[in-house]
Amino acid sequence: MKNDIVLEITIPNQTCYLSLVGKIGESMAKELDRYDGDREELASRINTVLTEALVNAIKHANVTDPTKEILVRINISGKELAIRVFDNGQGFDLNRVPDPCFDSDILNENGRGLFIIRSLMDSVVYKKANGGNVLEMKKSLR
Amino acid sequence: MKNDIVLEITIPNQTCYLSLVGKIGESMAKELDRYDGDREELASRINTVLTEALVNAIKHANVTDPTKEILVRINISGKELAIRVFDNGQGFDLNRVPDPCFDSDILNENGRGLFIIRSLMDSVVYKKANGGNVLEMKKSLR
Amino acid sequence: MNLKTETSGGSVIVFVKEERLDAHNSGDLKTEMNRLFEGGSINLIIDLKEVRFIDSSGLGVLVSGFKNASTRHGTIKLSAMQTQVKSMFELTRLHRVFDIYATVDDALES
Amino acid sequence: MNLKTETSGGSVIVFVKEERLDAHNSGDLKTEMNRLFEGGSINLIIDLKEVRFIDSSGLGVLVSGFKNASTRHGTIKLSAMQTQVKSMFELTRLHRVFDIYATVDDALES
Ligand SMILES: Nc1ncnc2c1ncn2[C@@H]1O[C@H](COP(=O)(O)OP(=O)(O)O)[C@@H](O)[C@H]1O
Ligand SMILES: Nc1ncnc2c1ncn2[C@@H]1O[C@H](COP(=O)(O)OP(=O)(O)O)[C@@H](O)[C@H]1O
Repeated sequence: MKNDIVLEITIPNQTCYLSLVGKIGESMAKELDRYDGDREELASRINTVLTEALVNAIKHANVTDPTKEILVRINISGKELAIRVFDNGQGFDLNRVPDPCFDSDILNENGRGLFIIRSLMDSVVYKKANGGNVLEMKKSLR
Repeated sequence: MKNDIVLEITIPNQTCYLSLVGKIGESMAKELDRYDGDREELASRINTVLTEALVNAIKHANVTDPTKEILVRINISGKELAIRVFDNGQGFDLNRVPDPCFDSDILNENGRGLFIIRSLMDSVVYKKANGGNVLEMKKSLR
Repeated sequence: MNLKTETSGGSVIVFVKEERLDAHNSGDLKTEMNRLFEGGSINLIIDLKEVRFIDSSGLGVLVSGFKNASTRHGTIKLSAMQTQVKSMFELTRLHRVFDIYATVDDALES
Repeated sequence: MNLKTETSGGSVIVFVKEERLDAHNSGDLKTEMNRLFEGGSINLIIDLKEVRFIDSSGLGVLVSGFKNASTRHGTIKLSAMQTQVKSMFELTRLHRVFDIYATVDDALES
């Protein structure tokens, strides 16, 4: 467990908390001495990924029920960053979500969230956890 | 539980993580829409209080053992902010800590931490919790 | 959401005076654009100078404005993108769809 | 810790080039002040212009410098405090102990 950092944030199921979580993720990244890369860029990436994953949990899983709560967990273990966003919805199949960038659907208004997450992180998995689901996003800090 | 925000941070028992936690606390405060007061001032206060409480846990309770961990929990519930810093040390009697500002000891190099915490928060309690101790600091957000 | 609207020549400039354009507030921009379209304004410039952060919902709202303008044979131009915003357009290839300008004045003169 | 030292007249100016002066890094400032005192410099100006945050350990290190300077019949002056730093001095009443100046130049001229 040496040198591990764990950050857990619980927020109400409301989009007004997106920026709170995004900013917290950003400040964490900016202080990550152990990351030799561009920390500003990492901070912005984490802000984006957290926002996209939270919006999906709020809109698709918790169906905008403002009395629910969302748990986000960020683990920094050695040179690995893992972000987990938990939801209690019906779940979905990550592998069936189409890539939005083909010419035919470039003008879709939705469907870019997971593409963005996958582009900015090294690995993305969606699976059952804690009686609900978790979107697990990892990135190497090397 | 409606509208509650919970933030838990676990860090290694090392002073190099002070600024990480301080900054996270600051960004949280800056995003607190529900607080009508000066959010910059609140952010700076939280940064200070977190730093002082963490240093005490690191230096006095965990006796600078870098393999230990420290847990910080911040709860925002309605109009109340509560910050808890947990330690596994021998504990101490908060009521016996002298006020450092009398003329005679103004030139002491130590002994200002708890005075600062008490000045910046509404209530401060130190008690047993989770098989260890917790410094519990509360402030109304009205 | 804090929006400021100005008319200049045949265009309406919408200044997005927010640090974030995300799922929380981008609906307001959509409503404002729809109001403008319905009021007969078909050439919009959306100024993003103050926007430091955009998410997929923010992008989606701009795409909706683009489609709405096209249907009405109008135009939508974007100005003053910051780094993160520009990189989100590039990542989703939407920079090929929109006319993007460094400043509002550049957009007006184009 | 990032410190820059300059000599001007009979004083040594130590510029603390850190955003925070806290329990993590203030020991380095103490070491540097002690090194200067032992080298015979007894009039120090500590410039805090870049310091946005100070904690009780940072204050303690400055108090240690104050005592060390007094013992040697020297002086320690502080310059360019930001808001949070100033309010920490006021809260702990240490603003009555130290000579505090708006800028390094003010401290030098005093
Ligand atoms: N947490 C989730 N729970 C259930 N379904 C989800 C979740 N996240 C994503 N989805 C599904 O995946 C689809 C694609 O998501 P995304 O790429 O983020 O785009 P968008 O949210 O704009 O539709 C969503 O429309 C939804 O059907
Ligand atoms: N978490 C803790 N565990 C044990 N003792 C503590 C703890 N926090 C504070 N103390 C005791 O209270 C004293 C006063 O603390 P404080 O006012 O923060 O000043 P300082 O840490 O500079 O001595 C400490 O010297 C220590 O003896």
